[in-house]
Amino acid sequence: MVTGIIQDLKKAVAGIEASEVSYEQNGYHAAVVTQKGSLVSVAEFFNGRVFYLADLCCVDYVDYLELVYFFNHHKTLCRIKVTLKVEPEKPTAPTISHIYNIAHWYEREIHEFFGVYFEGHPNLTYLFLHEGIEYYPLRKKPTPVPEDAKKLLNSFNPEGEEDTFFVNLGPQHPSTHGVLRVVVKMDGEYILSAEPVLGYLHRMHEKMAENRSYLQFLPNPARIDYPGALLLNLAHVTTIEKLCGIEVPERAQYIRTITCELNRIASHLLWFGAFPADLGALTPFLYAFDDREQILDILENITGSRLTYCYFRFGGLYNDIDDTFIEMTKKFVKRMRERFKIYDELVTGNVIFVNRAKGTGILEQDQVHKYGCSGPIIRSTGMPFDIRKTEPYAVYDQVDFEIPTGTVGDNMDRYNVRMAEMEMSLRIVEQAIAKLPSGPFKAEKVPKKLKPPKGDIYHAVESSRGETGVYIVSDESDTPYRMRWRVPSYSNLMTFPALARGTLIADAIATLGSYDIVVPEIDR
Amino acid sequence: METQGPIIRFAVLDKVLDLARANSLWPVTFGLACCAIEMMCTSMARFDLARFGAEVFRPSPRQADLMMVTGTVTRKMAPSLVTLYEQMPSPKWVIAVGNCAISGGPFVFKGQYNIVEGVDKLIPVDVYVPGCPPRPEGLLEGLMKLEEKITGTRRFPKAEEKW
Amino acid sequence: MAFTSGLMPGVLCRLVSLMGIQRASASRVPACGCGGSDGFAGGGGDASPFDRETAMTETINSIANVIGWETIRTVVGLVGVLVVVVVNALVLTWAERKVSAHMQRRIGPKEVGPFGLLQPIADTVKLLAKELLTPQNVEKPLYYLAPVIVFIPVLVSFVVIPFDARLQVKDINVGLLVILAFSSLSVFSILIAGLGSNNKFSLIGSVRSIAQNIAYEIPLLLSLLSVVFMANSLSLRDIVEAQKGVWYVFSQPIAFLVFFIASVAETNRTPFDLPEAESELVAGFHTEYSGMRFALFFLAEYTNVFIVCAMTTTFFLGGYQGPILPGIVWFFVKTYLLVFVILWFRWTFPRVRFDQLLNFSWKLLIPVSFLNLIVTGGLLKL
Amino acid sequence: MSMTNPVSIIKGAVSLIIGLGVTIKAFFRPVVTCQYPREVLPISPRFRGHTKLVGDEENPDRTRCIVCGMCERSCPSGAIHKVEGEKREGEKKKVATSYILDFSTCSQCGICVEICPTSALAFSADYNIVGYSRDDCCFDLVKEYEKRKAT
Repeated sequence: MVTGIIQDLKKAVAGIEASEVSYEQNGYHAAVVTQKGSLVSVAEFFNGRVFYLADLCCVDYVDYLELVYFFNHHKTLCRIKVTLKVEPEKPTAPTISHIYNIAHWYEREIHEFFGVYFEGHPNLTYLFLHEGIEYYPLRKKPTPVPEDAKKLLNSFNPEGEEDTFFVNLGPQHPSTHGVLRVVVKMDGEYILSAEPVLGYLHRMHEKMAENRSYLQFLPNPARIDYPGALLLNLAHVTTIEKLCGIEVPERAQYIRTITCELNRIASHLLWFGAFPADLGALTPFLYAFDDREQILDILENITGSRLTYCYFRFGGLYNDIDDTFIEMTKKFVKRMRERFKIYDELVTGNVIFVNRAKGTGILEQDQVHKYGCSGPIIRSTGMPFDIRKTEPYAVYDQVDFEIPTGTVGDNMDRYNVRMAEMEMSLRIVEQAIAKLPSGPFKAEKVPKKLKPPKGDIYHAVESSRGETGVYIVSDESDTPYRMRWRVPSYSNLMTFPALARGTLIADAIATLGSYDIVVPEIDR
Repeated sequence: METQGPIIRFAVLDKVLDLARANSLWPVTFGLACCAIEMMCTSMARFDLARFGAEVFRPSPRQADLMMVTGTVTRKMAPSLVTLYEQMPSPKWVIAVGNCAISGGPFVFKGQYNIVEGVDKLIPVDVYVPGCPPRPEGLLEGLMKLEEKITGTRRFPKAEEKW
Repeated sequence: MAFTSGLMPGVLCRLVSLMGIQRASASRVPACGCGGSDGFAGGGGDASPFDRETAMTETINSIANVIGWETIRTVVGLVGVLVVVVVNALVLTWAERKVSAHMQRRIGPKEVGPFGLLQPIADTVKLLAKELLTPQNVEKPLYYLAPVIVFIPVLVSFVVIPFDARLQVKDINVGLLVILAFSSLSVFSILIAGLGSNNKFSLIGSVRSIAQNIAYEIPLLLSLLSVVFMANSLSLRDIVEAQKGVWYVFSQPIAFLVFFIASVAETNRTPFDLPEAESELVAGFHTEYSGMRFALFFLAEYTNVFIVCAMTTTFFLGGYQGPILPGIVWFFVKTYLLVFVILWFRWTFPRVRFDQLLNFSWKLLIPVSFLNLIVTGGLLKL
Repeated sequence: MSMTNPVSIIKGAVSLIIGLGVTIKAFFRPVVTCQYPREVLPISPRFRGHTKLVGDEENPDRTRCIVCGMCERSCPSGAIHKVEGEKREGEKKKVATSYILDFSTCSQCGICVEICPTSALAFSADYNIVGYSRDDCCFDLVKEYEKRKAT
C-alpha cells in the first residue's frame, strides 16, 4: 500500500520529496518533505484517501523549525511522516485546520509553544498556557513572546448576546473529571456552542523530557495518564527499547501484557463508575471501586504502588512476579465475571440509563478521520481500529482476542464497547497466564546510561483511551532531543464541541462522561 | 475578691463547636490530578470516609469546610483555586494531598514555567499528606491530624507503625 | 428582577392570610382578628391533642388566663411541630447516610457517637456556627427571604396530618386542599432562591423546578381525586377512617403508584432531582447558600420527604390504622417505610433528563391518572 | 422508551425493580470497609513508601551506604540532598552521616533503589505520614536508621 500511496502522492502534488523508510526502525513507513506551497494539497490528498491526522508536532532544530505531521489510516496500517521546514525568525506556516478539524488545536498548541503563526487559522488563542508566559517554552533558545503575539493569544473573550448566556463548566465542576473547563454558550437548556479550554493541568512533561535522561523520565508517563499508568509506562519503555534495539525476554513481555490488561480493566472500571455518576447514579461508582481495589491489591503486590506505577524498565521489569500474583489474578478474573451480572442488572438494563444513553452524542463514522479519534470512541462507531491488532506489541499477537465494536456511535455504544473490552481483557489475562513462560524477567546488559543512535521514532500503544504515541528525536546524547506525546483524549475531546452543539446540557454532560477523558493526559 | 465565673462559658461553647466542626468536615468536590483518584478511593467502600462524617462532598464551595488540594496546581489554575478558597465560608481548612500540592513534587525543575511550587504559596495549608500519591490511609490520617489540630486532642487510636 | 419585587406584596398577603388559618386551626373558637380564616375555623375541634394539657398546674392556668388559651395552644402546637420537624430532619439525614452506606457496602457515619447517631447534631452545630456569606450582586430581599419561606409551607402541612385518631393539630374539612396548596408553595422559595442568587446554575435549577412542579402537580391531584371520590370527603381524618376495611393502596393501586411517583418528583428526589442535579448544575438552586441558610433548605427537603410519605400513608396506607400497636406507631412505621423506599430509589437510579421528565408526566402519568379517575367515578356510580 | 407502548413501560418498570433488587441485596450483605485506625490492611512487602537505609549485616552500627552519590545524581526530581559521610577507623569505606530525603518531591519511582551499588536503599512501609508543615516531609535517613535500630 505504501508504495502505491507514495506514487500517487508524487503524481498528485508536484515537486514533492517522498521516500519509503524502514518501519522496523522508525515506526513509520514513509517520509514526505513538503514546502509551504504544497502542504495544503498534501493534506487534501490524505484527506481524500481517508487518512487521519495522528499527530502534529514541532521540533526546534535551532537553525530551523520542523513541523511534523503523522498521517495514518484507520483500516490498513500506513503511517506517513510529512515534514515542513519553517524559519526560526517569525515562523509562519499554512493552516490545514479547514481540512482536518483536529489541526485546530494542534496548531494552536504549536503557536503557543513555538510561536509558529498559522496563516488562515480562525482562532489562534491560548489553549494551554497562562497569560504570564514570557518565553516560548519549548524553543531551544530562549525566544521571547512578542507583545502583539500576546494580544493575539489573549483574545478569547466570550460575550453573550441577548437570550443567550455563557456558563463555565469547570475548572471546578463535578462532571468535568478534574480541571477541564468548557465554556458553554447556552440558550435556555440548549447548548449553542461549547468551547473546551485546556491547560489547567499542563505539567510540562515534554519540556521535562528534554531536561533529563531517558531513565529519569520513567516516573513521568504514569502521571500523564494516571488511571492507565502502566499502559503509558509501557509506551515509553517500548519506544526506547525499539530505538536502542533492546531485546526483551519473553517472560517480561507476558507479564507486561497481563499487568497492562489488568490496568486497562481498572481504568475502564473507573470510567464505569464515573459515567453513571454523571447521570446521577452514585452506587455503581462504589461497586466499581470495590472491584478496582481488587486489581490495585494485585498490582500493588508486584509494583509497590496503587496508582502511578513505575514498574517497567528498559529491557524488562522492576521485579519478577510471584505465585500469589497468579493466584490472585485468577481469583480476580473469576470474581469479575460474576460482577458483570450485577453491573448489567444495575446499570446496563436500567430503563432510565438506557434512555439517557441511547441516541445521544452520536459520532458519525465518516467524521472520525477528521478528528483522529481512537480507542473505544472510534470502535463505538463500528470501526475496528485497535493498535493491539494493527501494530502488535508485547505479546498481543500471541493471544486470541476480538475487537468489540458498536454500530451507531452513541453513548450507549461507547458504554457497551468498554464493557465488552473489559471482558476481552479478562480473556487476554487468562490466556497470558496460561502461557506464561519461565525465564529471566529482565534483559541482561542494558547500559545504565542509554545513548540511542541518531534518528527519530514514532511508536504507539493502545492505552485504555486509544492510540498513545511517543515520538522521540534522538541526538545521540542520553537525553531525548525532543519527546512528543500523542495522547488519545486530546483528539477524542476535540469532537466534543461538534457533538454538544444543539443538545441539552444534560446530554452534553453524558457525552463528556462517556469519553473517559483524563485531563492531565490532554494537558500533558 | 473572689472572681466570679462568667455567665456564659464561651470556652465550653468553643469546645462544643470545635468538636462539631472536627467531626463534620465537608470537603468540596475538587480534584486536580492523580491524588484525586486516591481521594475518591478514600471515600469509597474500602476506606469509607463517611465513618468520620466527611463523605458529604459538596460541589459548591459555599457549603464546604475543607478543601483537599489533590494534585499539581498550575499557574493557570492558581487564580481559580484562590477564588474557590475565598468562596468557602470560614472556618475553613485545607489539606495539601500529595507531593505536587506540597511542593510541586516531581514537576519542579530548573526552568519550569507552569506550576506553583506548593499550594501553601497561595492559600494557608493546615495539614500536609506527602506521597505520590499517598495511600488512602495517609489521607485518613491527615483528616485525623486535622481533627487533632481543631480540637487539640486525638480521639482515635494510632495505627501500628511500620517500617 | 423587577417583576418579582412587584409580586412580593401579593404573595406576602397570601402568606399572612394562610398563617391565619394556622392560628385559627389551633383554637377551638374562631380566632378573633384572623380575617379570611372563617371558612376553615368551624371544623370539629374536639380532637385537639392539647385538650389534656388544659389540666396542668395552677400557674399555667393563671398565665393562660392572662394570655389566652388559643395563644398557648398555638405556641404549643407550633413548638410541637417544630420539634417533630427538626428531629425528623436529623433522623433522616442520619438514615440517608446510613442507608446509602449499607447499599454501597460500607459503614457510613460511625465514629461520631454510637452508630454515628451524633453525626447530624455535629453537622447542625457546625452549620449554625458557620459564616453566613452573602455573595456580591445578589438580589438581597429574595436571597434572604428564600430560606425562610421554604419553611412555612412545610410547617403548615403538619397541622392537618392525623398522626393518630386523636393526635392532630387541627382537622379541617378541606385538609387535603390545604396540604396541596402549601406543597405547591414550596416551589416558590426555590424560584426566588434561584432568581436572587445571581448564579446561572441556580437560575437554571429554579426554572427546572417550576416546570417540574407544574407537571407533577396535576397527576398528584388527579390521583388524589379518585381517593376523594371513594372517601367522599376532603378531611384527612375522614379519608383515614374510610380505609377501615380496605386500604386504598389495594383498591386504588394505580392512583397510589401515580401519587407516589409524583410526590417523589415534587420533593426533587432522584430520579427526579433535576433542580439540584449535581453533575450538571453544581448544587442547583442552593449553590450560593452557605451555613444555616443552606441548612434550612436541607431541613425543608427532608421535611418535605416526610410530608409526602405521611400523605401517602394517610391517603393510601390506612394512616394510623393497624392492629395491637397504638396508631401513632403504625403511622410512623408506615411513613418511614415509604421514606426508606425513597432513599432506596435515590441510591439505585440515575437521573432522568429534563424532557423525559416532562414527557413522563404529561404523556403517561396524567392520562393514566385521568383514566383511573374516570373508571373510579364510573364504578362508584354503579 | 415510548410513553404510550404498554409493553415497553412494563419492561422498563421491571428493569427498575431488578435494579432495586441489586441494591437491596447489597444492603443486607456485610460491609467491605476496613476501619482504618482500628484495623489496618496488610501492607504489601513491595510497597513503596519513602526510601530507607539498610543496615550493614556485619556491623549494625552503620548503614550500607558508602556515600557514592549515585542516588543523588540519578534522582529525577532532586529529592536527595546532602549525602555526606566520614571515614571511620577500621572501615574501608565511608560511613554516611547525613542523608536528607525530601519526600515531598519524591515520586517513588525506585531508580535510586535500583541504582545503588551496595543495595543500601530499600522502600519502607511507612504508609501514613502526615505533618503540619513542609518540613515534616523531609527525613534524615541516617537518623531515622538509628532510631529504628534503637527500637
